[in-house]
Amino acid sequence: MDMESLYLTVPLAPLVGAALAGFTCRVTPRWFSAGVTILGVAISLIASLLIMQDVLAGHTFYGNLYTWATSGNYTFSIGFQIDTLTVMMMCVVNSVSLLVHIYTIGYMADDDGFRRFFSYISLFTFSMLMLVMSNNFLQLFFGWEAVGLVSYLLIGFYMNRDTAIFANLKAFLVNRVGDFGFILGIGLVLAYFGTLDYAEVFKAAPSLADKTINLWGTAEWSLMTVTCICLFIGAMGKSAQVPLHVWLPDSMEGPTPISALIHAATMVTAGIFMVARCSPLFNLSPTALSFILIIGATTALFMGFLGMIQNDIKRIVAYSTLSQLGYMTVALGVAAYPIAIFHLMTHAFFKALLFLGAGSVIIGMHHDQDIRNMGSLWKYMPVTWITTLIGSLSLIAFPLFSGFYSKDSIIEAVHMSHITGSGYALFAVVASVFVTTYYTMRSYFIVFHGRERWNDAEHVAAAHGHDDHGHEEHHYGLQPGDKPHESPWVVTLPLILLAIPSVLIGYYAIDPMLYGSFFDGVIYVNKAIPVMAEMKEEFHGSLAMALHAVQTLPFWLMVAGLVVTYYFYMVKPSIPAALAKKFHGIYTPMDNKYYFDTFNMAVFAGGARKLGGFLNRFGEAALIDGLFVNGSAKLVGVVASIVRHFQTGYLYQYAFTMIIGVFALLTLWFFTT
Amino acid sequence: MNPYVLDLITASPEVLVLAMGCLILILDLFVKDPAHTSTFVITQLTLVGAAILTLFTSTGEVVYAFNGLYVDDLMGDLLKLVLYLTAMVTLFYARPYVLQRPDLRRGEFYVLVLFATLGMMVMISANHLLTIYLGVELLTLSTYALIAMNRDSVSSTEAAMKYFVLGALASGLLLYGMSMIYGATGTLSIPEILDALVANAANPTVLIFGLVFIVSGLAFKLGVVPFHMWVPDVYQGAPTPITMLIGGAPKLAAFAITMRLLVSGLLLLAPDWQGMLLILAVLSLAIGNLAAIPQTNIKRMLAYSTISHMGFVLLGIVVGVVGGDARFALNAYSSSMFYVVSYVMMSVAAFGEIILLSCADFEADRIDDFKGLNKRNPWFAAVMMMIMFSMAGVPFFIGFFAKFSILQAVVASGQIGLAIYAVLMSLIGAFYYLRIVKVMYFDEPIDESPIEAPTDMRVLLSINGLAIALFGLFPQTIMSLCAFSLLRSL
Amino acid sequence: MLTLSHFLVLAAVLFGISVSGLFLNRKNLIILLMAIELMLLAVNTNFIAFSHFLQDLNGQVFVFFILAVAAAESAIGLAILVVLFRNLSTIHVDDLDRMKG
Amino acid sequence: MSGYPLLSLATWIPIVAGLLILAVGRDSNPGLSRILCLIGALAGLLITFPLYTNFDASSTVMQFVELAPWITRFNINYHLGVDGISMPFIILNSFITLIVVLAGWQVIKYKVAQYNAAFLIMSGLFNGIFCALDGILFYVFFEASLIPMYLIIGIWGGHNRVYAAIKFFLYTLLGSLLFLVAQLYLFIYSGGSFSILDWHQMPIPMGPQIAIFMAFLIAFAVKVPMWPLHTWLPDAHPEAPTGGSIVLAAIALKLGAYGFLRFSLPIVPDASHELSWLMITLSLIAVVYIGLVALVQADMKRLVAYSSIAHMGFVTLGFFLFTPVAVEGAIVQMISHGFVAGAMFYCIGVIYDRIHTHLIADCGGIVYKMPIFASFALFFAMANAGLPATSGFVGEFMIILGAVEVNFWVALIAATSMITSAAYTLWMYKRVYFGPIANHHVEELTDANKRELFIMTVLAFFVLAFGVWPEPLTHIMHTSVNDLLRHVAISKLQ
Amino acid sequence: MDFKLILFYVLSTILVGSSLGVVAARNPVNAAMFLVLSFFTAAMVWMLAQAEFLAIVLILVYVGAVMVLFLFVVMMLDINLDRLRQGFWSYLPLGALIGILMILEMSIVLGGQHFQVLDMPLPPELADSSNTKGLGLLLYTQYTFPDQIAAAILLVAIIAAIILTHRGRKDTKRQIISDQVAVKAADRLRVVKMDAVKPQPDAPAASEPEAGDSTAK
Repeated sequence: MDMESLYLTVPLAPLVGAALAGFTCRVTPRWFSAGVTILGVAISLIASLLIMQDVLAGHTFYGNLYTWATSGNYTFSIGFQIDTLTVMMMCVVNSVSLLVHIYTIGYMADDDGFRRFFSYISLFTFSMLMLVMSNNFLQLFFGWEAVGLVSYLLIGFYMNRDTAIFANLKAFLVNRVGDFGFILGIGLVLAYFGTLDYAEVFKAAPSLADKTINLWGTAEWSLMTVTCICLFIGAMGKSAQVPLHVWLPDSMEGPTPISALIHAATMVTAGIFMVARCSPLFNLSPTALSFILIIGATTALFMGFLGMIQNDIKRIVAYSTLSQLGYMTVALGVAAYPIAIFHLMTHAFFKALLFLGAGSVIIGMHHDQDIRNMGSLWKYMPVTWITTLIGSLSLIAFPLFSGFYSKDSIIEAVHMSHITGSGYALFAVVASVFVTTYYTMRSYFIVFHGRERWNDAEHVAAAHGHDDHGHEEHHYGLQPGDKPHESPWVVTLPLILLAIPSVLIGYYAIDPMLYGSFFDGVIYVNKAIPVMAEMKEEFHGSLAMALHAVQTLPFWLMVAGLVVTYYFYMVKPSIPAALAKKFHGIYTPMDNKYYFDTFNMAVFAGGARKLGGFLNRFGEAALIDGLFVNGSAKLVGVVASIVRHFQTGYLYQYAFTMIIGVFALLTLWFFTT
Repeated sequence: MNPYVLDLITASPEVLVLAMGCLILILDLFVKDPAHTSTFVITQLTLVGAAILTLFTSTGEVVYAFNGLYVDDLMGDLLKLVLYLTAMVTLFYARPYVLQRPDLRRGEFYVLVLFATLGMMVMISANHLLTIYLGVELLTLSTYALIAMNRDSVSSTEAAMKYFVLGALASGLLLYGMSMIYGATGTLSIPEILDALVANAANPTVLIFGLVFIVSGLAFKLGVVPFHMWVPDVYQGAPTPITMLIGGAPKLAAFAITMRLLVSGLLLLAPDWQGMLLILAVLSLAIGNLAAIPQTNIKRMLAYSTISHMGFVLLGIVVGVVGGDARFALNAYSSSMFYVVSYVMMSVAAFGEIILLSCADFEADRIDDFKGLNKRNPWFAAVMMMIMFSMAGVPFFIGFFAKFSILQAVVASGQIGLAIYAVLMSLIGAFYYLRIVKVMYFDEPIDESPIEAPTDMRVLLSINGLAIALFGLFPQTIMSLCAFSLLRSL
Repeated sequence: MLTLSHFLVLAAVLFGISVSGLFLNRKNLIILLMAIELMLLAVNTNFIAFSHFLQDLNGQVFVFFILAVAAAESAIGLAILVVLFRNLSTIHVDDLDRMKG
Repeated sequence: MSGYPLLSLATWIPIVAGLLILAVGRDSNPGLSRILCLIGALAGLLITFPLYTNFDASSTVMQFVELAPWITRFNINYHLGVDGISMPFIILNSFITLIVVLAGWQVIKYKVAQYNAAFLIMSGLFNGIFCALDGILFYVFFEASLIPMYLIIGIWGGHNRVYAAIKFFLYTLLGSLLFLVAQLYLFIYSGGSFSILDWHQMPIPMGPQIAIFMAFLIAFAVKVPMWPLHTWLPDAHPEAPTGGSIVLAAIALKLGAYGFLRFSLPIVPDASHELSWLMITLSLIAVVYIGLVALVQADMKRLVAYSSIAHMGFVTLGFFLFTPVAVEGAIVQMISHGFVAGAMFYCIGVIYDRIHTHLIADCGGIVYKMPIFASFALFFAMANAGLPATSGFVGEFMIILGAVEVNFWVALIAATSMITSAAYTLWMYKRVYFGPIANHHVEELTDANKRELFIMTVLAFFVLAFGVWPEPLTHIMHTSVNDLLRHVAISKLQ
Repeated sequence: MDFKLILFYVLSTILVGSSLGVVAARNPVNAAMFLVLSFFTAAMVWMLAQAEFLAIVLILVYVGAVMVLFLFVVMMLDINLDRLRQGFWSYLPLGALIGILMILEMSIVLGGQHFQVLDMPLPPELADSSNTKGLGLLLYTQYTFPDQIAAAILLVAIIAAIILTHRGRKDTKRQIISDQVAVKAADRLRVVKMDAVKPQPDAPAASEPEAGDSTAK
């Protein structure tokens, strides 16, 4: 088997699996859909690993599969670019996907949409692979929107739940706002580079570095800045950066496995991937980088805050994801693309682990997601407990865990950077360390430790109440007397398998990925922003970095977070509520997610509908149809009825008219000319 | 040979129709058949004979007879042939209607129709003001009688009275105009009038004074605003076959005398009569189309539609001479002629449809009577639809090419604004034609009974409808004939 | 000196009176018919005057035919009037209003 | 090249078949009409295949030309021919006709013969429009095609059908009559030629160019329809039967856009350039304003109708950017819209056949009762929202790319359709298909039957195929579009 | 001012006055009498223009025949004279205005300078010329064709007058053969399909639509 067939196998195997499972979902047994899709993804993973080996041996690939369309001087192709970045993403996507597939067998065991679900996630895998393997912007956009589609389908998986079908529409539309910018960015690329192929664009980029375009009045804008900001707007949508982050928390309406796969590990990082892939362009625009940096820092800090007050186990992880995506964006902003990708990878593993762990808890709690109903689960769900703990430690950047290496590198990179906004970014990312620790460990302590709260009368009643009007939906919460139970092996196995990289991969991968030659020739670093080079000088091995960490502020912030959280939730649980009450001036906006949703619903959704309604009533019905169309018809009708009244039926009037006619003609011809 | 005999040969169609008219009047006394079938057959044969004679006496040249009172040219021959055909078709359509009404079911009906035809023939062949006048009177007197023949109907007699008074007024106007022309040029013969004008022997003021009256009289015959007032009432009140007779063939004759008087005789006054007719045309297009909209009686609606169609015909006539340049005249006049011919074809078919739906004591002249025709008889609904779309000027029907040729003449004369005005008016017009189609196709029938009509009428009406479609696909023949005949005549 | 204009103006006045009669008289159909006769009289006067001043008999021939036709016309007019009267029992011009609009 | 008069056959086979059905079809035997109609439609479709296979994509001249004198008095010729721009539409039209025949197979029970005949005749007339190279021949087909559509809306339409049908007819007639005057002007100006190709070569001063352009504009803008001459469409669609809506959206709207390409651009290029700001403005208004209006529609068909207007706004936008990628994108958008809008209306029709409503409020939760159908519907909805890998994406993408080249802000405003089209389409989808089951009518729904599945599968196939690989489509139009743009770039002023 | 002119003015005055009388008369008999007077004076005016034959014909045909016919009809119809007298004057102003304006306009044109060429005094009478003979010659040679047509017109008038006014006596009973022949079986006997058992006592209403199907007018 030659390599090109192998490349093709990677996306096609999941596609075939998805098609087989999807088109036959009404006739085949459950094991078939699960089996065929898992097989597809497994093949894809194996192929990816083989390719990885090949790529590490130095065999990259850049070529077109077929010509999608030609037009004017442009040729649009579908093709692959196989290099280290691609292959790393392929492996991450495929491995997380495979584990999620397996996990799903357990998680969705009693769901009617079992087969449909498998089809969707395989389709997602295909789309994501197409996205990362693309060698041009067009195909990137294909994958970009295709993952959005599957995300839409999966968030709205429970189609009768109003919140779910609201959330998926919202997710799609917010993503579309991002794509709106993205397609303009692509348009600018095509307009000024004449091609959408990465290689040609990147090659030509330096020559256009100083090109300016005239957008408004006489002000000249740097082409690169405009292009990069447009492209980044796309990334903001997909990677949920403020203010386009609003869809991600709501996307938790989808089943947990896809929250892990799509809304944590892979799809949301597409934006990060894209910016890293386009590093030759972004390097040329410090302005755009600053923009990215500020957006990322804001996301990292302020979304983290929101995580601190959530009670839904998945939403906590979701806000954490937002915050971590902010971290990655910050890394991009300081042109430390490899670090962003590095964090992307570690985050993929530990965040997937956390989500799947949360899912396991949710299974154990019979689809009750409120952490206030949980407690002391460590007794009942040991595997979940341990793996979640590992994930949490990784997330809070506990030294030696993979999260530590990536996140600490980001903080270090920001520290080294001097571009506009880096001061603010440094503050944000450092403060975020504490915040991250707080919400992570808060969730961990409440769920796995403390009192067993699921029997509290209040909550049971609440759960019941929910049950009464929602009995057609999922089973919700534990019945009185039930105990949480550990999940089946198909659920715990992926947890264990994910826990391993969550611990180890940072330690082993940091050297080659950040400071080795792994991304040479793939990701270009701006010579003017020598962050990576400076960091390389200070890097003396993974262990040394961990040891060095204890002397740094972030470490102590993390420790402080741990202590505070322990005190708040294990020692004196009344404090948080009291604080919330005392600082309600801060708490209320946070509880309302800074009013982003309120604002969007009122201004954009409501505004568009109001405007539409106004145009429909006034513009369409009243003005065009009423006044012009029916108005002229009415006018004709009125004139017609007036005209017909001249025909009175009286003979003398007829004769009179004729004579008037003659008289008028006579007068006209004799007395006016 | 005796020149008088030659004259008689040239005018043999008229001779035949006149003689047969008298003969049938006598023969009919001996017809016992209450349906007067033999009278009907002989009348039709007379028309066939006249057609044959017209064809055989046609030389393709302009031949004068009776001391220049009569002219036989290609335009006349063509119009006459259409006239015979129209009269025959009219008689066929009229027959079932007539048979159901005792007042109309008499031999004199056919005689009067023949005399009306003769009147039109005389008009078409007129080369002298007197001949024009006599032709007009023969036609109108016959039609007065025909309308009033349905003598127990208040509407018919009222229509006859109105038509009579207004017709007489119009004759008076025409005569007054003729007297002025006579006074100004000293002659009554059309070619001599032209000669006098060319010789600049006539006083232009007096000429134009007469012209105003002549134009008014012609306008009455064509039925254009403001000399149109008789049209709706007479169309509505007259028995349907008579409406068909009034609405169809006389337009050919009116066109012919317009050509003879204005073009053959008074061409040098073209700027003046074009201006006058332009005003009339513009008014006709507006008022005809507008007033048709609120009508509930289909005959009345068709009357207003006729007014607007005649407005279109006039458009062709008014753009013949542009700034003293008659280059496009032939094109313009032949367009008008084509329009008239196709209008007659459509108009006869439309009234045929009304007769088709009517029965013994049911006139079927309300628009509502066409409701659900598609359910009762899809084929005749389709025929009516073709007629309506043709009248609205939608292709592939002959009405489109009629409007097309007029419009191209208008555009050729450089009067784009006029063309736009005309199309906007025909847009308004399309509304009421669409309404008929709507009533036939979209509404439920009031009366579910199938349509009873004799086979000959069904076949003929079908052929008529198909002709509208076929000549819409291949209008070339008629167009070329019109152009060619005018070329050889004027 | 008697000139052509004398005749023409006389005819015009007659014509005007008769035409005015057509629309001024709203009551009696018979008078309408008479007004028509008057109108033709005016036209005939025109023709005769022209004929005389042009020394051309053709105009008089025309008048001859107009007279004949006018006679026929009044016969038919009166016949229609009679038929109408039988239907309506009136010859009031205002009553002829079945059809309008 | 084939020796057969393929274009004549493509035009007249459906018409003759339609007339035949009218002749032999009886209300008592609807099956016969249906079979005959299917045969006619199939024959019509098959005859168009050689057009594609024998087409020479590298040639700029008209192909499959047929030329015969028709009305010599006015130098009107029966002149047919296709280039890379018009050829796809003939195939599309023949294909859509087949779909429509199948769509009405069991659904139409009243006057089956007339229904089928109307569609076949209309199909033939549409083919005639696309291949006519003589102005009057074009016009004749253009206007005659109003008649069957008028009848289809009026006879088989909803309760407000009469208003809709008459509005449709008069609106369109308004445009076409001015078009006729413009043609006559060109006829006179060119010294007596109605040949479109002659007009293409004819120099015209600026003043007349502007006037002619405006006349063309009104004619085609009504048909497209462009804001503000669009209001007939949202009335016509809800009242038309499913088949009528499909043809209206898939083919009829394309006639106007095609007219721009065949008439406005090449005949009056200078005016087109001069007034491109106007066209772009109107197109952008269509995209934004209509998108917002679509958002609040309560009737599914009205909503899709407005969405059609917005999508056609993209088409006109593409034309008047004068770049190859935009113009080709616009043509692709037209083809794609044929499939997608047709499919959208078909889906609404499937629901309508079952519960006799197309109000959004009367639906809800259909996905539970008709899961397969809902999947197809979602696919088409996504295509309508311009999702990549569906044909709906290709055109919009190319047009936006083309717009960026010309003016960034135009592209920016156009690209808002990415958001609005997704908003109105998916919001409608959400309310109709998702959520709790709305009422007992929905409760009683059954999933799509084999015939419906077949139709949707075929449509979905093309939507997907042209999304994944539009090259076969763009390939055939390259030469013609480039030639057109080269032609348009040369001033006709003397 | 010569005698002819004086005569013309006198006659014209009478003519105009009597024609005004025709138009304004309330009683149709009076109108007819005014018209007779108009014809007489007009005949005399024609004499002034040397149209003797036509003047005679006018009196013979019009006064002798046509006016008699008019009077005959006036007498025959039982006209309500009271109603006829109403409301003449209320419409007068506008109508009269238009009429007078028109007369003025025509007179200005005709009485002006436009007929200068022809505006010579009356040609002298030629002693040996005969107006009647001249007319006769023309009529029977050059104008044969109009003769025939005029004959046809008179024939039409005869036919019209007869078919319009002639009716059989109303009190005689006679067969109308045509009606008997034209009768159809359906007019005499209609087989009404009815259910064997009437569903409701008020069923006759159900057969009404069938009976009334051809009377919808």
